[in-house]
Amino acid sequence: MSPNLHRVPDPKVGVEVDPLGAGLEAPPLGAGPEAGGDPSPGMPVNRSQRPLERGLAFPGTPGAIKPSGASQSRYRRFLRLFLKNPAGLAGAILTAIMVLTVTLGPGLYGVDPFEIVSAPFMAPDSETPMGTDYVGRDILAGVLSGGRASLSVGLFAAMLTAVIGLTIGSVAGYFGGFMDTFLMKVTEFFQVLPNLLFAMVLVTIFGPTLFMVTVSIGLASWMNVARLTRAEFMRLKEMDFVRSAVTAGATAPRLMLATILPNALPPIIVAAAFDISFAILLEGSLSFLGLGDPNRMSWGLIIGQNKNYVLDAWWTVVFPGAAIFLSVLGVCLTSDGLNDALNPRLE
Amino acid sequence: MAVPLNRAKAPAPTLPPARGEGAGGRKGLASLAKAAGFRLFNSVALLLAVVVLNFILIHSAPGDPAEVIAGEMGGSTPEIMAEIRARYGLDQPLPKQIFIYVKSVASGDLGYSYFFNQPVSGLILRRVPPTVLLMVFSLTLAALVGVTLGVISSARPNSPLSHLVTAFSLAGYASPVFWTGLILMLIFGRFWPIFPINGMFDVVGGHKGLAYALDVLRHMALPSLTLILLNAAQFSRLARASMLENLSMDYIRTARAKGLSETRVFLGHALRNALMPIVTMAGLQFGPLLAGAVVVETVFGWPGLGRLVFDSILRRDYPVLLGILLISATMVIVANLLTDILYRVIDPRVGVGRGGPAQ
Amino acid sequence: MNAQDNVDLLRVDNLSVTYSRRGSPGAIKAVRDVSFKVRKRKTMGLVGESGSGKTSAALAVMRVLEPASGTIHLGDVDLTGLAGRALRHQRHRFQMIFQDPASSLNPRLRARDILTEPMLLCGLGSKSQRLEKAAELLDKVGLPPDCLGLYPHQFSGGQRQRLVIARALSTSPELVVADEPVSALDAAIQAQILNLLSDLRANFGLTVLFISHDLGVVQHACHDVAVMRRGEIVEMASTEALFSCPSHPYTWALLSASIPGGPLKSVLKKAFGLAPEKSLRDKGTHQNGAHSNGVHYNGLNDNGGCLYSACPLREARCRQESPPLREIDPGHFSRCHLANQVRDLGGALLAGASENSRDRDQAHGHGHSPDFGQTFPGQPKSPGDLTVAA
Amino acid sequence: MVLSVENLTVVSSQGKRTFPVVEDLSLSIGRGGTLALVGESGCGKTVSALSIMGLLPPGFSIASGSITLGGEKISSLPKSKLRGLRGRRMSMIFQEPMTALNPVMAIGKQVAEVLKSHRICPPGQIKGRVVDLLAEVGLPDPERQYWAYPHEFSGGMRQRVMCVMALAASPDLIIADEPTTALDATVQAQILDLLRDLQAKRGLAILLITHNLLAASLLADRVAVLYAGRKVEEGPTDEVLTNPLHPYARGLMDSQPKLTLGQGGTQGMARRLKIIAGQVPPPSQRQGGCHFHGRCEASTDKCQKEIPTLIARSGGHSVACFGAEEGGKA
Repeated sequence: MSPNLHRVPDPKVGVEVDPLGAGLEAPPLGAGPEAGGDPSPGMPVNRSQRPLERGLAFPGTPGAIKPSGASQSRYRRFLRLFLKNPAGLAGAILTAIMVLTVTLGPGLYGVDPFEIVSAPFMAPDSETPMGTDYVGRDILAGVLSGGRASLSVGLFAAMLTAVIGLTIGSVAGYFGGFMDTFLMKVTEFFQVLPNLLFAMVLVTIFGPTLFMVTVSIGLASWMNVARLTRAEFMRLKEMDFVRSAVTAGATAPRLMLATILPNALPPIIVAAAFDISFAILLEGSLSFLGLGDPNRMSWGLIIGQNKNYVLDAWWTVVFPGAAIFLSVLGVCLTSDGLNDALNPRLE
Repeated sequence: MAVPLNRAKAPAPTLPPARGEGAGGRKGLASLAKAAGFRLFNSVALLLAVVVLNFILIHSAPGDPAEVIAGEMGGSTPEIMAEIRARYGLDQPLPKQIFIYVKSVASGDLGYSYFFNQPVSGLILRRVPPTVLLMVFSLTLAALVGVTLGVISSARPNSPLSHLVTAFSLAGYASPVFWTGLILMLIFGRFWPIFPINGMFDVVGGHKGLAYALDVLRHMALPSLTLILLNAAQFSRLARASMLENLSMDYIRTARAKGLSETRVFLGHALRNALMPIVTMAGLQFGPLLAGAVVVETVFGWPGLGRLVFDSILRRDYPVLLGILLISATMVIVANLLTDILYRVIDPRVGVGRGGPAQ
Repeated sequence: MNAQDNVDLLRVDNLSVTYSRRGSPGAIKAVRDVSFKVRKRKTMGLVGESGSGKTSAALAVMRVLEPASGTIHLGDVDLTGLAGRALRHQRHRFQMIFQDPASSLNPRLRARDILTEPMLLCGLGSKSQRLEKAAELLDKVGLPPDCLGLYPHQFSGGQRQRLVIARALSTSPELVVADEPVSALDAAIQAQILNLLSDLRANFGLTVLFISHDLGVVQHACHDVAVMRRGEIVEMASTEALFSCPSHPYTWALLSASIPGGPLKSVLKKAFGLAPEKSLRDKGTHQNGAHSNGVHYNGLNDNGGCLYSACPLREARCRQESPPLREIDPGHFSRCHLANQVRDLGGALLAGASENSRDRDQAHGHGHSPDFGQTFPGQPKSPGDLTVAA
Repeated sequence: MVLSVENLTVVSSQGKRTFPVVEDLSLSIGRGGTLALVGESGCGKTVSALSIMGLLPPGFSIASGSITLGGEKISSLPKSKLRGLRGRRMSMIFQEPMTALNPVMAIGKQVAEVLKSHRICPPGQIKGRVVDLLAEVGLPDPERQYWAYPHEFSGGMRQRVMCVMALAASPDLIIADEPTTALDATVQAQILDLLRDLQAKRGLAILLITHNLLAASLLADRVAVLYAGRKVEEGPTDEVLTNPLHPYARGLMDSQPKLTLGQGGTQGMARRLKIIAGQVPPPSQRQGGCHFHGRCEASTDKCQKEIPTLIARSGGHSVACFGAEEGGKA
């Protein structure tokens, strides 16, 4: 209960109405509800034409207390809460750094990741800050331009999981019954397939293009968001404010999108953020196993190519791996921060 | 189900017959069998669905299915192509083909790998034991280590240990499996060579019995350590959250009001309730763990399914790839079945009709 | 009472609501063949303990739950037949007030949108008209107009309930269904909201279906009362008739549990008191409403007899034949084979208890009991009327 | 005297600022006596109970005052010693029966725990003793109930199990925090009867925390009314409930609809309830002087500045209000 300003009404004014006075069966003054009159019930009427009964002039009841707090916008509140949490802040900064290095890096550094720069397995030195790989390509260039593939796949795959998960979860959670059982069986089926293996099969069969990698990862990891959305929709569907929207005449789409979804979003956003980090890891594994897009440099690809020389050329593995680690860590911390800032005050 | 009310001429509502100690006994074996039966049917249906998916994948691949099945060896010898067409009945109408395919898979024939030129099922089944050994060993250890860390850190939520555990769980989750593997290989390969970094046993040693087991264990150290780091992180994260949630429940306050010692409250009450979501996660975690194992095997040359997957990708050997997908799906289904029944044993509230944690 | 007043606004006939619980086969009968009428501009109370089906009946009337059978007439419109647009077209005529102020307001909407949403959905008036009416509604329920921009979590429990009431009135409905509107509030706030409800009812000419588990509140707020148990109406009458002399053992049991200690209570407890619960709570029950106490039946094993198995006056006839809802006095219905005996026995006990309490007043010399009606004393020593609210 | 609390003040610290939640509370309960602590939610009655049991949630602490149980000053005992008393010398029953029991442990074992941890009787006899206790509170077929789980019980029966747990080590004091609020009227009457019988049989002292005046009138022989953390009135139950002296107590009694049986029952319809305007100020909003002055119709400047002290009136009936003192209202 938020502490509220205790504006005290003048005790004299608050004296209760004389018991035998207006409280009794006084006939309603002015336009009663039926005076407004309705065209015959069956006939559909254009929505905006219907008159709005203004009800009666009638003194407000005593005991008016002003609720507290200025009417801040939700975004300022969200920012305030998010910035207060150190983990979330650190995550946001880390992610921002990674995104900036990946987008601006290749341009600034200017070396083509596929171009042979010098002898293979050159240790990191002033010339090549991260050394060279087994054919002599510059690792730093690879890391910088490799990130573009990894992060974009991570983002778009997560968006795909969110779309699929939200649709299936909301439909199953809201409609229940047969629809729910059927969709949950489908979800359970996808959950049985180990996600990496399923993605590998898809990529192998349909070709390792960046698009196909994204779609495969998306198809292999939407189940968590689906389960979470279903649970949230089933919980919120029973709450009074949704029933009140039903009694006010809301249609199913409006209920799902305007009433339930906004309140179901917080945990889903956190799960979707986690899916980004999950997708980056999955993309790393795929390209590590040689299933990435061959003509696009990717972090996993560099490690995959140099994995047999790790003992004598540690830098070929450590730096690209560190890039994956930092970006995934950044996204995880941000989603933790989101979790605290977004949790609704509904409980 | 404790109160059998829905049978037609139900006797007066009876409680479970009084029995001795042991939570399991109390559930009544009939109800457990019924639950297992229901879940078994569900699992078989899932398996069938995976087989059909495989079929669809083969037929939706670009190009002629026979090409696809032959993989890299495709088109080289007309006899192979003819043999494939005959074996899979590719010239028959689609529903007939599905029937043939399902029948052959059901009879254990997953097709023939032309690259390894031996039947796929034999090829795969030989590689399953090492993977299962690696996974079960790693999952158990990860669960033990992870849950212990999570529980300890929930005792004093904002102590340095607790922050350490949170950091470890985040780092464990964020580091890609292959990277951790390679880093461990680097550390134990270069600076502290006490563990072998490749293969499953000393080719030259030829030990017997216990020595052989020990040798395998030494070889398994690094791969399982990689998997443990990843999964212990997730277990500790969930254990800590579940414990904290349970510690704030009303029945903990009741336990304290009864004058029980803090450890009794912590282990006797909070932990028992906190374990349930952890069991659920262990079941659901089996799939991703298998995926992790595949990658780790590739890094450490562990002769399990992982290596087979890696080779079959290079050779585009679809029958083997799809066979592995089917077998690993089977392993996940079995794991889910076990955790589901374990879940019913622990939680007396779960009725018969309702499915286990997956529902 | 002009002619217009004894017209029924809401007529519910043979309403049944069933829940199917995943896991346990068979449907739980939450509401069993319930029929009642609500007179225009009057308040009808549905009173009963948790699991009695009173909330399910209310939700069925509001068409939030689909009834298994039965018809609901609002004025001359049969609501059960309507669906989709036709039903939404009638929605503005009947609205609902919910029990728990914490969960009945959308936390993502400001007060302004909460109040205008019903009008928008029912297609009433233009945007500016809706905003004007929203400010007007706030004033009517005693909230300052400048809190239109605030979110629900910035209001206190009592203020939120006022907002819920304002929202229910936004489409100027004829019927308001109030499901335990004051149960989640503290005593002082409860009184404020009860007064507000009765003012609004009088001034807006509203017809109210009032759901509660508290007999004191129902007696205060309602013109007619129906007592519900296990999905059935066991007794229905005007408030005056019911509280002057109930004619169903369960109503007497409820009353005896809701009055303070004293000679009448002990006498009534002996005659009608409930035996403590015997059987275990069955897992197949549907459990909601203000109190989360379990119920001992699951609507499956209907062996035909009267459902009130713990009734102290239970006879063989009660076990075999399920009693119909009979009119034993004009306007006074009871679902008990022995309704007349119950009424006479209760009346005698009441008369007996009031005799000796009046003698005791004279003996003590400070005739404290108020002149109208006989309020039964608390502790034997001092007879003043005692506050009673479960 | 089983329990005596003198000038107890409990403060809650949110961030840097601390607010008094319970201010200068004194109460005492003799053997076999029952005191009801009555007040609206947020007036500090549950916090007082938890401070007696030593179960104050984090952020709350006893600032001053003393709590004595059976002659021993327990408010200054170290945590481990205090724990030994809980369940053994004093025990507590909670409000929400649905969540107060461990859902995955048989109820018999949850009761046996009390006997085991306080070593009341040798392990062999524990099960038998629990079964007797279950029978004593009226649970049918106790032998089999020992192995049943909480989800198989109704709310009323779970509250009986809570009573068994509270009684197992035969304590001198039972604190019941809203024991019947979550129950229906009929079940509530049964639980209150059960508590009264157990008290008579075992000479227990009961501290009943409730906002429900009916429960107080049925069980308690003395009532203390709390408002915003302070005791404003105390006295014998029927004295306080029939003619309360403090304006808040009187407002509370008048504002509740009275159930009247017999003829003339419907005048309730016309009569509006007499209300107390405004709301209870939360701890962080409480100014000086009497906390009720904002809502009191007879508040004077004195009320705003000074804190009224508790003055004993006739028959052990005391009140803390300047108005009541001068006006001497009957």
